[in-house]
Amino acid sequence: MGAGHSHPLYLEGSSVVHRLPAEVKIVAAFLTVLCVVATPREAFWAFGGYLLLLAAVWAAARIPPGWMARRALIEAPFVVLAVLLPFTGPDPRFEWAGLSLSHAGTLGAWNILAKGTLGVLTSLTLAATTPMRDLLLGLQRLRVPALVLTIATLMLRYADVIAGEARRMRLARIARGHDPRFLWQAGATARGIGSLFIRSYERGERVHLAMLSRGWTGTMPTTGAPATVRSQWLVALALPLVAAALAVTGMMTT
Amino acid sequence: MSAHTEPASPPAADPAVASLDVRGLDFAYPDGTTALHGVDLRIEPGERVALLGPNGAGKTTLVLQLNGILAPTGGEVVVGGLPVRKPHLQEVRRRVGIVFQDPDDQLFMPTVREDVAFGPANFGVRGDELTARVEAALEAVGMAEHADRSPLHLSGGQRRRVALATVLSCDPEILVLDEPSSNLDPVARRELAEVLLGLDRTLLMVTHDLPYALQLCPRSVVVDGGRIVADGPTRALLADDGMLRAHRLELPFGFTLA
Amino acid sequence: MSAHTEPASPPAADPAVASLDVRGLDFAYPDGTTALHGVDLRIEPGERVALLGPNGAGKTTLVLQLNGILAPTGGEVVVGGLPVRKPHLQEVRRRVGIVFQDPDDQLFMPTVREDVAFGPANFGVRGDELTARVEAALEAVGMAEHADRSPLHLSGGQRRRVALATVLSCDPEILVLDEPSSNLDPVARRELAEVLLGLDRTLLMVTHDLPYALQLCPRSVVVDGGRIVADGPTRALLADDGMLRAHRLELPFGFTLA
Amino acid sequence: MSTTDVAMHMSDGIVNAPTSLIFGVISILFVGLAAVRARADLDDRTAPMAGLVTAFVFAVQMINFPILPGASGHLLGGALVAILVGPWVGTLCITIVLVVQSLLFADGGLTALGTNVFNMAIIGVFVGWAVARAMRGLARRSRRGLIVTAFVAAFVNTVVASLGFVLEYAIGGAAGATTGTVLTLMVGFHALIGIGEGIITAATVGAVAAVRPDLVHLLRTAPRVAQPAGRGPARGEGSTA
Ligand SMILES: Nc1ncnc2c1ncn2[C@@H]1O[C@H](COP(=O)(O)OP(=O)(O)OP(=O)(O)O)[C@@H](O)[C@H]1O
Ligand SMILES: Nc1ncnc2c1ncn2[C@@H]1O[C@H](COP(=O)(O)OP(=O)(O)OP(=O)(O)O)[C@@H](O)[C@H]1O
Ligand SMILES: [Mg+2]
Ligand SMILES: [Mg+2]
Repeated sequence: MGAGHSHPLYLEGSSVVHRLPAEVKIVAAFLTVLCVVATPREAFWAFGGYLLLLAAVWAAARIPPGWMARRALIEAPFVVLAVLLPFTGPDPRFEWAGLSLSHAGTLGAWNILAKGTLGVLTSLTLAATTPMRDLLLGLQRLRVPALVLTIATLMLRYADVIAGEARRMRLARIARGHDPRFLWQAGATARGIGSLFIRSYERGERVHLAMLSRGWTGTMPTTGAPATVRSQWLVALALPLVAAALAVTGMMTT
Repeated sequence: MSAHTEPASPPAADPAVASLDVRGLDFAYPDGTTALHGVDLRIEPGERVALLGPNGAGKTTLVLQLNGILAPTGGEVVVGGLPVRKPHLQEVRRRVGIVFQDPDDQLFMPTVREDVAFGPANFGVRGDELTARVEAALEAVGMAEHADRSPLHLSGGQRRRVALATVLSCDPEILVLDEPSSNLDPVARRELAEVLLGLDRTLLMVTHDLPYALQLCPRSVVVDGGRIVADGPTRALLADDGMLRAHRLELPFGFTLA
Repeated sequence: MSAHTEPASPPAADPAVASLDVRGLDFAYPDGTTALHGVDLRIEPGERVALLGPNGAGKTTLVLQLNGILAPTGGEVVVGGLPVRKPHLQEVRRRVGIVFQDPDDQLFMPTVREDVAFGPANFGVRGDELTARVEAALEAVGMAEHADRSPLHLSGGQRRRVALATVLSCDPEILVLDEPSSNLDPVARRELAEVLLGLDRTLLMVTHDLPYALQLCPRSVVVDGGRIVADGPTRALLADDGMLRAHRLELPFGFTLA
Repeated sequence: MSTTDVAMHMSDGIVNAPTSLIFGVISILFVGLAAVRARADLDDRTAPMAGLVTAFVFAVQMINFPILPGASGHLLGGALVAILVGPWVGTLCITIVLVVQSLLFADGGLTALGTNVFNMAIIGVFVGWAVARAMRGLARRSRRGLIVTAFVAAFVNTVVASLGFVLEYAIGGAAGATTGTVLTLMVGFHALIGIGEGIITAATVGAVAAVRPDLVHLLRTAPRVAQPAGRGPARGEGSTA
């Protein structure tokens, strides 16, 4: 991941969604997922509605649905609980493909998978349209304490330092005949992680001192991002509004 | 090269005050290695001085004291009359620009341009002047065409050049360079020499390239074992075979002191 | 220097087989920068070749292909008859020892001694022979007295020397050095030249120090823009002013081609 | 990931909306308190350490270690940060990791952020710290003592943090499994994860203590003396006016 620039899930673009301020998108995404979670699990059609809603956002953001689907497959949390629920859930049970499944357990599994997947898709949409730098600015505007932001800024910077040092250590090893498979032995991995920490720390400290040498005082020079206007809030909050309508209808019909 | 178009911050130094005054400086690393023993060094405004000496002599350690990155265990450093201590650090760092021995310690922004702009932006330069300074610094090291690349994805010599540009753009009164010519190709090395000769700034340069020291610095200081063992006109020092040999210095193959 | 007492693994090369054979090599970095375009290079066993060229020419990129650290996007590299590809990588890495441009890419063990022992130990050297090799390698670069320190806490030139030792101790058939003399003090630079001249190994050395290339390598290859633009006897190339100028090369201040 | 990730990043939909909101509020209040208390532990010079620890936990969480065939876990980091930077700063570090993972890596649901922060950044860090504090005498005696302390603290922190999950599930579980089943499952898995967590924590803390004991918060005696080493720039006035 490039410090402050982008991250692996970011999809370069200049659509309406990309241009919305990060704090607006965070709030909209959070409220939308909250509606999804609040929807009764038996309201099957409502979940289809959420999917359509997200698909509309992808169209606006020019995110190919295939891209979304691939990421969702990798990122989706196939929580062990969800896989086991149909077998371990309470009676009554029903037969399906030769398996005896719990009715409540299967509904529970559907609940987790549907809501979990919609949650992942929403987060992915946010991630795909928001570079790291904007995210930090968004958090700052959401009144996150300055100390937390300083740590977060440094963390993003140091993520590169750690990746760089890890790359150097790997290079150093394999060039002199080390067989990387051995790395997967617990002890060696653990020792490697320990020295990676020290190396990264010391490099990070030098980089930090170099920043101080060039007059850094703890905050990045302001980039002069434009302030958020009310119309942007209105555009973004349309999403959770529709979601809320779906959730309320779901609650009333089941 | 002057990294900005107008000479906005000329040294304006009082000639009676040394540009850099190191007094009885001692330093030991936390693991116990004593790297400096009572170093005394006075550099006048506008002087260009080469810092020579074998590997492990203490050159880098000395350099890192000059803007308070390392704090002395004894003695003190005074920059243009200002002791290098807590309340003055920000001002000292504005005055003293250091190019580190390892460019990877220096570069950290996502693009070359942002990295070069970082220093002057911190010191309050904004808008067009900032842009002009960044352009000029990148031009001076021949990296203008790479301005929008990530410093992580450059060759060794290209990273060295960007590291130089990040400090040139700050336009400090005192420029301290730790082996600036290593990894540079021969023409870049000469161009750097021309840039440095064109600057009207106090210059302290660590180097292992004795002809380069002769070319750029009228005065040289030799460090060995954490002490200053010689200080004088560069040409005279380079002609002193016994001294050179005693401190692992020698003129390179094929070089003749004209 | 031979880093071990007995010549345990002499090159034993078939003279008909090139030590290093690079054929139509193309390479582009993941960000799209094309760094090599159809490079062809054949080096015979025992030859000493200098790799010259401006910053960003592709020298380091070429070097990193020689033991499979970077994989070509087109063409191939053959080491002593063995293509640099998956099943042969371990053997290729035993034969080709690379000293990286940045010592921090080379050093990672808690002490200097362990770092120098790491390579030969991986290649199966044990017990007294291992100790002897480590001692000899550290002796050759003048770092024996620092054997028990952490490589993280050394000076720049000291780290460069240890990086050299970590590869000398592997005693590879082909030694590839990326700017080995940078950061070294003048005497260490000469001593390194003597060590390298004493080795009976194929040598490929990247350098920006043209006199050093002349001193060590009878043959030179000039790379620019990812292509080989000249290949011939070093002395002849260094006398070719037009070619040098076209590729940002020039003889340093005060050097006369005797 | 083809293997099942059982480590504790809860996704959306495991607990119901009111429970998510309640734990969200609790977490926000607690993290706010941590931000106030952390100021005492953090100056311009230790801020980089906090940033690095955060980035490190973040990076190491990308490495999954196998527990059972088809199931893997990863570092939670509670004890690690508590030992290296203290509990208040540590809470902030883990919270930041969770927030960034949730917002930019779609790892851990947005509405589950409150419960995740509660389990890992609050329970995890403070339980790890409590164990480490209790064993501080041993930790200060020798390096081996410190390593044992780190291992035990990490193990306990993992298992107890998983009980947080069980608690939330008991309050507002939205799936059809009994609390008993969830308890057995979670505690069983996390006892195994705890071993991996313990090894990584012990190795990291051990490596740091070997080279830079000044960086280990647990070993620090009252007012901190700046004593960094490191190859290049090291100790000195890092802070600016
Ligand atoms: N990791 C990387 N990602 C992308 N591009 C790179 C990367 N490393 C190098 N390059 C680019 O590839 C080209 C060749 O770089 P290389 O490092 O091989 O040059 P070099 O000849 O070794 O130069 P130097 O003398 O400065 O070390 C340059 O244009 C450089 O910017
Ligand atoms: N971080 C460190 N911790 C402990 N000792 C160190 C550290 N850095 C350097 N030293 C030691 O301090 C002494 C001086 O090192 P310094 O880096 O100042 O040398 P130098 O003159 O710059 O050498 P070079 O020409 O090799 O760069 C050396 O003996 C070195 O081993
Ligand atoms: Mg040095
Ligand atoms: Mg190179």
